[in-house]
Amino acid sequence: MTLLPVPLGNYILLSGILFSLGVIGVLTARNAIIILMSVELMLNAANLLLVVFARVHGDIGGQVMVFFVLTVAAAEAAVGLAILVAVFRRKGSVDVDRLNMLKG
Amino acid sequence: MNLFSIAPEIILTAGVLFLMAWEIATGGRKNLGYLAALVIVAAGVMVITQYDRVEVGFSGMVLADRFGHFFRLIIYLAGLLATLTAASAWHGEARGVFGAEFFSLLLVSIIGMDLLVIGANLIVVFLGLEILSLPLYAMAAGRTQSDEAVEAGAKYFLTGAFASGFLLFGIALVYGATGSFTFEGIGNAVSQGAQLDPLMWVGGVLLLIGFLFKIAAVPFHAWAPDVYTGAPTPTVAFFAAAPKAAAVGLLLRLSLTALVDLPMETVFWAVAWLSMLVGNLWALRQRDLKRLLAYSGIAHIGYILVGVCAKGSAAAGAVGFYLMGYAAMTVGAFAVVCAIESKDRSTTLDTVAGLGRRRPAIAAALTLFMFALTGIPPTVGFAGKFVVFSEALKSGHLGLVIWAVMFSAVSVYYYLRVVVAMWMWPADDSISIPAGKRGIRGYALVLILASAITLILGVYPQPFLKIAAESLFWLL
Amino acid sequence: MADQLIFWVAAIVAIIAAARVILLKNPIVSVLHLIVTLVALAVLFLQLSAEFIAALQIIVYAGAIMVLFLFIVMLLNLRKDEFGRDQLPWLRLLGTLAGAAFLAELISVIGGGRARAAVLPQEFGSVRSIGKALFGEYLFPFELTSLLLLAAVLAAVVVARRRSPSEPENFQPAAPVNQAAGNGGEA
Amino acid sequence: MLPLLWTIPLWPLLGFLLNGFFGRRWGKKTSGLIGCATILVSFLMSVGALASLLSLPERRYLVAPFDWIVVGNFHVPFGFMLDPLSAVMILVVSGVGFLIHVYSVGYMSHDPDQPRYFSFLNLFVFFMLVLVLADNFLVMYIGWEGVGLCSYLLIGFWFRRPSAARAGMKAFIVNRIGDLGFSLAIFLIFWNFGTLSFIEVFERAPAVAAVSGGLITAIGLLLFMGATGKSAQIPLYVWLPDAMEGPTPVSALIHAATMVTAGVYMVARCSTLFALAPVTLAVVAIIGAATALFAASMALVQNDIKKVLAYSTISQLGYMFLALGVGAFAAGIFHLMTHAFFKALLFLGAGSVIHALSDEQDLRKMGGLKTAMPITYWTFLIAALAIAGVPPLAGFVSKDEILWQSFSSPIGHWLLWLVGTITAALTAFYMFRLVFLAFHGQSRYPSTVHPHESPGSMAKPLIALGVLSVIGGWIGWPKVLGGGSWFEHFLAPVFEGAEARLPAREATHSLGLEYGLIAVSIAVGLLGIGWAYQWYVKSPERPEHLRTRFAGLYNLLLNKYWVDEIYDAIIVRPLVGSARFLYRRFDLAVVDGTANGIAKLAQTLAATGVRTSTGRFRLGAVTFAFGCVVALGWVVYTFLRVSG
Repeated sequence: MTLLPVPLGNYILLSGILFSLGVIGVLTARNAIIILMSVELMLNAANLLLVVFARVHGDIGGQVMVFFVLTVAAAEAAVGLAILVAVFRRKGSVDVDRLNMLKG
Repeated sequence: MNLFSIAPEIILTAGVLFLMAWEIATGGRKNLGYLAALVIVAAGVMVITQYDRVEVGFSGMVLADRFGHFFRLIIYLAGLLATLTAASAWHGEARGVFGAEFFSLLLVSIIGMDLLVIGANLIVVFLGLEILSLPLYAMAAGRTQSDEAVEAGAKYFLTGAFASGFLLFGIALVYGATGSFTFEGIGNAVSQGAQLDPLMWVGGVLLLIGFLFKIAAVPFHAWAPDVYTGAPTPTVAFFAAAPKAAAVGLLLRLSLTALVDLPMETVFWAVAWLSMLVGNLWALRQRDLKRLLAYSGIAHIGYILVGVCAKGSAAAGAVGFYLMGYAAMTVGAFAVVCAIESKDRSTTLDTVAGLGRRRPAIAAALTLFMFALTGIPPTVGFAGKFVVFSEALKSGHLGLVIWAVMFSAVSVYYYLRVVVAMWMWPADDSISIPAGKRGIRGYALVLILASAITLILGVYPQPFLKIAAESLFWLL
Repeated sequence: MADQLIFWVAAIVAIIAAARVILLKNPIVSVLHLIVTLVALAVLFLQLSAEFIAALQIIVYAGAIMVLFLFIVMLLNLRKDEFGRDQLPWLRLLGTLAGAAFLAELISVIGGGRARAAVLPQEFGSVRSIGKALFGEYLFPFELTSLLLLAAVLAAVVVARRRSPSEPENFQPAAPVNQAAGNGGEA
Repeated sequence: MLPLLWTIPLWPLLGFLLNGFFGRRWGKKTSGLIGCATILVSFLMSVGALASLLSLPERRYLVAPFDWIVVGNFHVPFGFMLDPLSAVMILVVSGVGFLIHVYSVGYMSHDPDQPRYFSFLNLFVFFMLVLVLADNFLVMYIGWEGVGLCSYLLIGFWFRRPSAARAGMKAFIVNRIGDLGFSLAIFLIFWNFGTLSFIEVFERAPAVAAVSGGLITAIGLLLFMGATGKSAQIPLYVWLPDAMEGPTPVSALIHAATMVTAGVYMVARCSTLFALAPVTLAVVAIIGAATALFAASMALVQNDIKKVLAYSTISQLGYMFLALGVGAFAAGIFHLMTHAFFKALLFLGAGSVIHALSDEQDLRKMGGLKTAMPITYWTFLIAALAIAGVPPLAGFVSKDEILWQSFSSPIGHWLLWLVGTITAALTAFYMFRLVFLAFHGQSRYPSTVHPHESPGSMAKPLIALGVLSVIGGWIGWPKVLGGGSWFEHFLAPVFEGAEARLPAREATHSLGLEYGLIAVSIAVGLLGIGWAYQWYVKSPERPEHLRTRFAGLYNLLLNKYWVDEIYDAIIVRPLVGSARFLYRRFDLAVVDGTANGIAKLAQTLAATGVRTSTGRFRLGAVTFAFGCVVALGWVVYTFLRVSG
């Protein structure tokens, strides 16, 4: 048995804080691009956990998963930004509060 | 490797490439939809030929068992109906709103759904979810001439990305608690003590939420009505049923294998309870058909989750059966909307007023679908509800079933209002129903198919129930 | 001891930068702060024997994906004064509350674990070991990424493509939500 | 014969399919022919089935063409059961149904939508036959929902009239309230018995009742709730008078002879369950008696010829429930049968009159039709005499049996008898008021109208039903009057299980009393007729005089106690309230306001709830996040509870 640099709880705490910051960002930001960045924060919080647990379990799978998450993040960013550009073309803004035609 | 385990997916991938090549080669878009439908049928035939086989592939990443086969077939059914709807909708247009991309995206998305139901590993499932979602975002926003579509796509994407953040965090926590991504490994770890680990609980809950979002269960549903209203109708026909079938399939597999020792019914219970309430009540005030069907979809997810709550293989069979019928009746209803809609107006009750006289065949089909969604015998809506609710009763969810029956009764009002409008309201002649005989006739295939399934599964459900029950019994 | 110091420095940097990502109004600055967070996390990854992932984090994440963000921000020429007054300020409060409650609940159940970890084989987290895993056990998901990227390309093309030559690009910004709050962005 | 039992309902289904798909192409004549022929085949097969049944010692035959639903060890066959009760029902349904189909050929000859009409009518008969032949609750429920659907389609048949469309909607909605009860009852039965087969449920019922009597009571009440919807009893009767918007033969078939009796049939079928819970029987009896009296009083003052008959139907259904409620199940079914004969006849006769007067339904614009339409007059008179309870017609026999049972049965009560007897007097009165206003006296219709006797296809069913109204009751002629009560004996095996649970019948009542009561019931009938004669033939100014003198009472009755209005206010309106549009169509006249608690909650929830879907992404995301917070909160709570 070897030791982690700091207790596991610290990592989880850090990851939780980053994740919650991401959540808060999504919930409060009006700029869709910032929302997208907040989602990246959430993904990174998860990545941290994956790497930590890969270390804890001595299993490479966790790191491989991070690799896939990176791919997913890239793909998602590409599609998401394309959509946001389309939104900007139609509405002249990426303010999510302007997305208000559909309701009820 | 065992390529057999993913043979249908290989066919679909080949189909995607073929479609793109076909468009470039011929420059024509006319028959793309029907080609895509053929690809789906080919994949379905492939599944049927290996139905009795259990194929494990790629070091256990893929588990194509009967459960997987069964849900693949439901997905193909929903996808096929939606493809035909889209093919009919865009048949007449010289330059389709989408070209090959739409059908290619649709096929890619179907592959993603397959991965949800044949994946035996959270990594595969996560990738599958993304593979199915990205095309959906684009299909929703794709008609970028329309403000509504772009708005729908943006909302869908933002909420979807948010949800996959939760899902991934859940996966990370589950991995932390169990040290494994495979369902088997997770299941073993849970039964050997991880069910006492809070990491596991939090991870499990977040994992479920990631998929509850995909099926638009309350309170993770806010995107659904807006996206259904704004996105192009053929797209909506597609994601009203197929992704839901895939996600419900995954939820069933998770709750019956990996999480079987984790008491998560409470989550399903609460979500089912809320979905029925919100779906049915909110629907009461809708005049826009697509929005009405969106809330109706939320309500139906509530009924389906009643069956997931019951947590048993027989209940899973009932849920599978319900999904089959739900695919037919919901996609059928959207196909009708598609047939009568036009670009410059939304499809409301006023649009369908007097449809019974203007287009009797289409009105009759929509009437059937409305009756089925209401749950009136002898349609599949009734048979499905009956088996799901009785399975829930067997496992003691009396209160939930009473709640469900009550709200089914409430749902009569909004479904029947459509029927009343069609047959009994005077038609507003200023509202034009897209004429072009060809246009309406193009829907004949999809409407006949959907009606036939709605009726046959309702009148003689037994063989299908048997298949469903046997396939899902495989789980345990 | 040095390990702990590195952890705390990296963690605090990451948190502060992350907070600034969501607090600052100017998206360009937000992107830059997000890059800082990513780099700080890469440091932690290094500490946890994940060299290859740390490298990827910097090359792909910070290097490629964030540049894409930066491009878009600059392309759209977003400015911080573009948004009018928030018409639903209570939503901000509610959102913050939800996030805080989420964190509190997370912490309250997931207590501090011990710092035990498995003994690692040689080369754990190196390019070679991850490459072996990717082309061995994880071959299938790896192949799936090709499909994922295909989906992304198709999706992005569909969304971003200009429809027909006759259709004008609508780059003209619409009137801002709140007239009083100032002008919209200039195209 | 019997193995083919399951094909009996299939013939009308075939008719429905043929008429539905090809009716328009093949023309009216063919569609009428198909419609009638398929029902005739069903009727002949029903007769054959009855004959075969009589030769079976156990008087019960089960056949299941296929398994309908099998999940695990739970098994519902698409099964049919022939026993004396269902035999009576299929005979009535297909027999009366056939006559009405024949009549419809003439009646609907001018309607361009005739093929659609026959296809719906055939579909209705199909579902009705499924309902009565079912051997389990689920198949019965299919028929139950199916007849409701057809009723809805046929009431709204002339959908170009807004009132017809509204009436169809009203019928469907009120029925759904009842169906809610029925479906909950089915789930409760399934939950506790693990089966839905009639035979098995009734076999296990005593054991279940021994464990939890409250459960059986709940099931019974829920079942009865379903019955009140379908059979138009208090408080769910409001749809039936409005249902008269449909074509008259439809009223005759569905809203008099068959569908509305489905509730009666269902209670009789479940007699074992009801007998195990005495409270439910009491409820059935009291509701039945109250409905009988209440509806009869409203029938007194209606001016629309079909409305009179509609209220009369409600009242007679009340009689049937009264009989069931006092444990006289056979008497209830007996009255169901005789009522089908004479009430169908009354409706068809009324249809004949309406037809002759070019769609005039107002009694005040009739009169003196006796000479112009002799066949209609005489058959109508027979039916009126039958319903008034004049011996030896069918109505006398069955009604007298009910009155006697309500008095003498150990769970009967003299008050029930009194209510029944008063109702009988009222029935005789309003029925003869109708006869005198329509057929006697001076003609009050415009001189441009020349009433004529109906064509043969309409007249022949009238005569056939007239004969049945006379002799139909003789198979149940009571013992005290020298008969054999053959009908009761025939049905006895069905009700054995229930009878065994009821207090034994002791012969404490003297023969004299029974004769006395028979005399009373005949007397009140004659009294009612005489009363009507006095008012409407001898001194027609009399009612007018009374009307002014007791204006308040008259208005109260004329407006049906304002029940429709009250219902609209407290039930209908809040329920559909959320759907504002519907409600504007539903009833403009009703004022906002008196919504009751739960319904109002639903309305408010829907209205304000929808407002919460503002389409704002941020709000949706916050909802999402709070969902997660609550879910995690549940996890935290669970762990705190475990650890502390």
